[in-house]
Amino acid sequence: MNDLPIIPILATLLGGLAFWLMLPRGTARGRGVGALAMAMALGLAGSQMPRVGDWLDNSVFFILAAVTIVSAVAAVTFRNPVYCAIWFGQMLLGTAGLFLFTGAQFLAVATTVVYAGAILVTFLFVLMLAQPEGKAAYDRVSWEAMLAAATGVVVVAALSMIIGRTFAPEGALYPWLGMPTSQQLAANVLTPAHVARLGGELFGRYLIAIEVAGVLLLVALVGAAVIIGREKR
Amino acid sequence: MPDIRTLLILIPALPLAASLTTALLGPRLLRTRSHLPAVAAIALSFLASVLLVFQVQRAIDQPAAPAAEHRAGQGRAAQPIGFERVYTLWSWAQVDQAMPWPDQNAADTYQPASWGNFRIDIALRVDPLTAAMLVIVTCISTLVAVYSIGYMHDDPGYWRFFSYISLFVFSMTMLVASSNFVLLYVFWELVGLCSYLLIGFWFEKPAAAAAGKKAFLVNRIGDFGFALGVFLLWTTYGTLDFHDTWIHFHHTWIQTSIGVLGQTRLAHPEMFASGGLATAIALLLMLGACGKSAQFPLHVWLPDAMEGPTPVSALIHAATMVTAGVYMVARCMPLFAASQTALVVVGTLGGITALLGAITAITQTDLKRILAYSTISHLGYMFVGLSVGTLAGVVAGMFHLMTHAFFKSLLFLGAGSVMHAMGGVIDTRQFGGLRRRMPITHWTFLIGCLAMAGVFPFAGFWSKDAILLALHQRASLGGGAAVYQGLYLSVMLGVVLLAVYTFRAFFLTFYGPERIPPEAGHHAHESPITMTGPLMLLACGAFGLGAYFEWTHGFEHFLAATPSLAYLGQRAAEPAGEAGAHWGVAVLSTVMVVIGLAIAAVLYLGSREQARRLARLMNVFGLYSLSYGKFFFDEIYQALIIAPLVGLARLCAWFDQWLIDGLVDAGGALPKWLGGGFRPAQNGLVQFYALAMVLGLLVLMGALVF
Amino acid sequence: MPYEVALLNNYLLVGAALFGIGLVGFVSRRNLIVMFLSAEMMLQGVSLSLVAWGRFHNDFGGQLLVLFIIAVAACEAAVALAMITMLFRRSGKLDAAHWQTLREANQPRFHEEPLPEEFGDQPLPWPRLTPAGIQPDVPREKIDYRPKV
Amino acid sequence: MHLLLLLLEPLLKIAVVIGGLMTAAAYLVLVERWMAAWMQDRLGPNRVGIPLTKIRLFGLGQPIADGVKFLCKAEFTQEHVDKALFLLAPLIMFITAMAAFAVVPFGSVIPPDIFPASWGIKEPIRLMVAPGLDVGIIYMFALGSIAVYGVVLGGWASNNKYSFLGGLRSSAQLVSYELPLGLGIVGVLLASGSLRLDAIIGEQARTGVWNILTQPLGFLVFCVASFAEAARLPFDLPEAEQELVGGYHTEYLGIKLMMYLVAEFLHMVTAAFLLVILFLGGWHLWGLTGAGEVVTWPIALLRVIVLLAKVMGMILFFMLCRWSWPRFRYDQLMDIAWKVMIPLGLVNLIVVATCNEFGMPLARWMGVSAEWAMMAAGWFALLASWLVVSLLDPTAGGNRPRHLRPAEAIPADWEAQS
Repeated sequence: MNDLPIIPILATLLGGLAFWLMLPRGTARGRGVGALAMAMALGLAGSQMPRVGDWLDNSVFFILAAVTIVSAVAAVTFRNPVYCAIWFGQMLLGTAGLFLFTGAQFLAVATTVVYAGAILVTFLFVLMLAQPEGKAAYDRVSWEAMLAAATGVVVVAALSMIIGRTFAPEGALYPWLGMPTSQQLAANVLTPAHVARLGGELFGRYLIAIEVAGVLLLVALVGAAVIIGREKR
Repeated sequence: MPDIRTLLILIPALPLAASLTTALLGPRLLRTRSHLPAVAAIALSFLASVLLVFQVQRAIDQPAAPAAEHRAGQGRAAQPIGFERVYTLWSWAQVDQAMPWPDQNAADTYQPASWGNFRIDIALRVDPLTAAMLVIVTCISTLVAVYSIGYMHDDPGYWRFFSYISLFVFSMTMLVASSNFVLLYVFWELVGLCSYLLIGFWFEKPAAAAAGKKAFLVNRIGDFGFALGVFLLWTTYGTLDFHDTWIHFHHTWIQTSIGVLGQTRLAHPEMFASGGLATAIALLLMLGACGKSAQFPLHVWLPDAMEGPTPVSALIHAATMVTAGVYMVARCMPLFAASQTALVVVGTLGGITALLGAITAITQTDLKRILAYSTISHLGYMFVGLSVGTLAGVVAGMFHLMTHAFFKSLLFLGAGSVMHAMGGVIDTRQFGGLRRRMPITHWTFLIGCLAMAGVFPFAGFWSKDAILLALHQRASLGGGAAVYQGLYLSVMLGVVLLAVYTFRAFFLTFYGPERIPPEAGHHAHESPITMTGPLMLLACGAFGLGAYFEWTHGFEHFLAATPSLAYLGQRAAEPAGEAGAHWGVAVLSTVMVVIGLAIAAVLYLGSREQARRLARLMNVFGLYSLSYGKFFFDEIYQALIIAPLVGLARLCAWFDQWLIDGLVDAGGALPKWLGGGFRPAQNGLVQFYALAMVLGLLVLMGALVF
Repeated sequence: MPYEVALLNNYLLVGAALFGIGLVGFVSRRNLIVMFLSAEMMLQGVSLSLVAWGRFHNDFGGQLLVLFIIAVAACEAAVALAMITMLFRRSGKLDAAHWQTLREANQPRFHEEPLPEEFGDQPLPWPRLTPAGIQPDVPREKIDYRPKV
Repeated sequence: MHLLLLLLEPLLKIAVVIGGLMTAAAYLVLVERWMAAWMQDRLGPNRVGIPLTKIRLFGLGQPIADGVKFLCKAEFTQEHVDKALFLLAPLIMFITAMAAFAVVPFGSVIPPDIFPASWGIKEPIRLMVAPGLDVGIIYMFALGSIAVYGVVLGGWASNNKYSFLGGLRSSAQLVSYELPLGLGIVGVLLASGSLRLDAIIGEQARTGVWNILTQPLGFLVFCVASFAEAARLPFDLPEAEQELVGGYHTEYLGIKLMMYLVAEFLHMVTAAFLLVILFLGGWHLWGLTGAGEVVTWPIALLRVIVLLAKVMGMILFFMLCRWSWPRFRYDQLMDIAWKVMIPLGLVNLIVVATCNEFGMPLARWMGVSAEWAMMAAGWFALLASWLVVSLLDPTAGGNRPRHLRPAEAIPADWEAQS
């Protein structure tokens, strides 16, 4: 039993506990403890993650990842929906940063533009519809906070386990996963003419898909208009 | 002149097209013009039938067709005799080797290799029998359709009526033109359907609806027998085609199948089944004929069918559809001829029916019902004629069928005319002395009565005489001669009754003091030309047709060219027509008719006091009640068949409701009860559903991990 | 661990974490808008994994798939916000648990525990200004009442 | 050493850009005030010079004095505001406004030969902060859409009706005008085939045809939309002083207010840069700057000067407009976006796409070179669209207040009905 991964298990359990403490439960007790526990859990988890490249790469990645995860946790656990939206926006920015870090420039900006627009509208909805101070009971009390946190932890643990098995050194799956060399990468996904290549792929291999996506957008637009319009009668 | 094939297709196709057109366009577009397509199509159909008869006549007169020459000498096919043409339009169904070769019959090497191939072709045939039937059917139909224009003119279901009538004409023409038993059965049912629809034409009227239902149900019994007969035919002969099937292969005609009534089999009578099997087939077919043609045990539906519109009674329930049974027996004569027992049974049934109908008709007061019983009686005559089993007998039966079609539809249409004038009243006790008000109806009705009673020289005389003669001849031969002697006597007796009830109805309606029921209103006058015109035309037919054909022997010669009948004529030793016997029969029957006429005149032309007295006298033995009560068939059936069946049905219903349904309900309650356990999961909370999804996902992931 | 593998590993882990967090948010939060945001967060987690895999396989397919995810998310946002608006118009609140109409007939409604007193709906005070004259004769609660800005 | 150099170059650039921009913003305020004074026929600020002396220097000390005043104001946060967001909002605004300049080229390149050889610089240095970003223009868009948050959050966090109204107005306006802004750009992107701003300039320099010549309609749409995006008069509804007492920054003061104001000015500067780069040829000037990648240092300097001069001209144009038009009404604002600018942008896009696809056959048919054909098509499209728009006049409908007829009037119990 020596090879039992103590630290990941501890991080997972701690994270679940922290999550439960932080979720709105109708009381403010334990939220600070929860935040502290969450920070510890994230730190433990981060300490177990492999390093990427030199110290600059490492720090950029881990900062972005931390921002993303912390914002995500905050977006879910804050009681005031306005803050939820703000945190969510920051989570998106963190994600965009991660995209940028892995070379998906276009996605980074596209995510920002689209989600900023979409979330802005959502945000306005929050401002106009929600009780802005987070006073509403449904913002104060979650549905089965403990069950939800436990489920989330189990899901994350299972996913991490699968990922860990895939990339474990003894499993050594990656040698035959066909890893590209850095030259190959630079010629393809990390090419300087990023947008041109992406556009070429999009309007070449995925032409039908993009047409269908366009139709889908149109349908969604019409559907939204119909849903809203019908209620006015 | 169009060729035979075109004509043969046109004859049913035109009414079908008219029926569909009227059905689709009638309610909105045509309305009061709904008769146009129907009348036009049926009239054209009639024209085509007449042309067809001429074509057939010409083909008979000419030497055998070249195609037939090619066929000659192939296999066991004999030199074709008579005239027949079969046109296969398309194949409806085909199952090869549907029935295995019967081993015990292996010695029979006549069967071609295609034995047991179940195939249904939409095959139309024409031979003289068919051609004659087509002309009769379409002729009467045309006249009745024209008559209906006047008779039905303000009915709300005007378009519906003409759609049905066209559909009926289509079905009937297809029935007589079809060339295998399956098609025959299909159209047999279809005319039954038309009959049902038309009897219940005024379906709001409970009596009409009930009558339609009764006709349908009684016919089902007959059709059941018919279907069994067809099955038996299939297992016996391995085919259901009437005709031999030939295919053209490498410039030679090859016989692939020997039809039930095909030339090959006709030429070799030993190929027909014999003994009990033949009797069974014939009697089962006869059961079907009994149902359709209202013969003795199954005749009860026809009087009730008079609830339908009078043109329908005239066309379907007097002239055409009810003769389908006669046609079928005539068509299958070789099958009947294979069993003497069957022929005797047919004759006995016919004789019983003839007397029964006649006796019942004497006391009825409803004009249409008198005619209905008379129809039953005449159909009985036809079967008696057919039962003789010789060419002369069959021709006599068919001849009577034709003349009867004319005079009976004439009488029905006359009755309809009276009914029209009397505002729907048809009870002879409520009106009388109409001869001055309705002269044309009166005179045409008189001609119809004379023809029906068989007064020289009207049509009925000749056909009835032919039947009597055929019976007389048969009775002089061996093999059931006693039965035929009895039949001869009973028909002779029937002739008296026939004259009595015919003229009773006539006198009651048109003589005596003039009485008009209050319902008549302003209608009490002669009918319009669309009604009287057909009456007059039919009167001409009823007057002259019999004499014409008797003198020219045209009908006899024409029919004798039908292959099956031709072989019948060839085979049976036709007794030489003794002129003395012929004259004796004719004179005797005329005397009988005169007696009957005199009785009717004495009883009903005067004060009718004698009639009442006679009725009381007869009733001493309950005879009058027996006749008036139609031999209480309905009541007997009610007690013997319907009541036990209803009891059984109640039992079944109880069983179904409590035991079967109970089981089914239990089966339904189980999932409900089980589902109750899962109900809390359906709590409407989106979060809960999402959680459930995640749990499912976890299960999947667990399967992936472990 | 090689650089690319480590990168993929870390991205997948972050993606899984985002997915899980979004999941928890979706399951536990009752505010419709927050639930919607949580759903989007799960999509982001998936997108992150896709991009990482795309890079690992040196293929643009991952990025393009994320592009389609964005398109679908936009559709989702349109329809979801329309529906949220409609639901809000009907019930006056954004509570997902309020909409239990599709539950089985004999199932009880979601039971809402009453909130502790200290979280009750307390009015926000107006800024206290120096009185500039005679105080109006209005009850104090009315002056302070301020349901929404 | 390498890594440090790698960091040093962008850091240096960032420092220069931030410093320059801050200064520029401050002095642009002065310029604007002078401009306003000039247009209103008065003197404007001309007094502040060197403190404690009588030297006025045409009022050039004014921005410094303003800055000092802002910095020295009492940092007062109201009790009723949402404190975190109240602070966050101007920060977002300011940061995004600054960050947008990361992809803006301030010239073309600095040739490596002017540095001492010991520094080991082989490649020419591009005069932009993030030259490797292939998505430059969309990046600016992304920042632009984030900037909206600054306005909305500020309006909401102020807990003040006017501020909130200003925030809402601004969000609607900015979201609406992002569409014509994008449509105006797409034409340029089609023509140049890249999202990089320096590539766009390079393409214009290579052909010698500025995009405004071939796509006047696009320029028009983009110009109007960038006015609206920068919330400059006549599109300054979010902060209309007469209606909203300053809009979303009503409650702000001190350094936070300064951040807002600077950010607004920076938006204008960004818009001016974009207009110049996308449509007016960037650093390119016929006969002066050349078109090649490899340049000598005087040409490099000239290019910077040309670019900045053009930008300055655009900024002056912005300021001129401010005092030339009255403010639009809100429905007119929306009508202009949705009924005029988006259709015009689509027309421009179609024209450009058609020219791109069928330009050569068209030119051959007309007997001219492809550039002339595109120019003809573009100006024809502009004239035709202008005719159509002025004839149909989609914004004319709502110019009068609508009086509800009794049948249309809202019933008293509408609330019960709904």
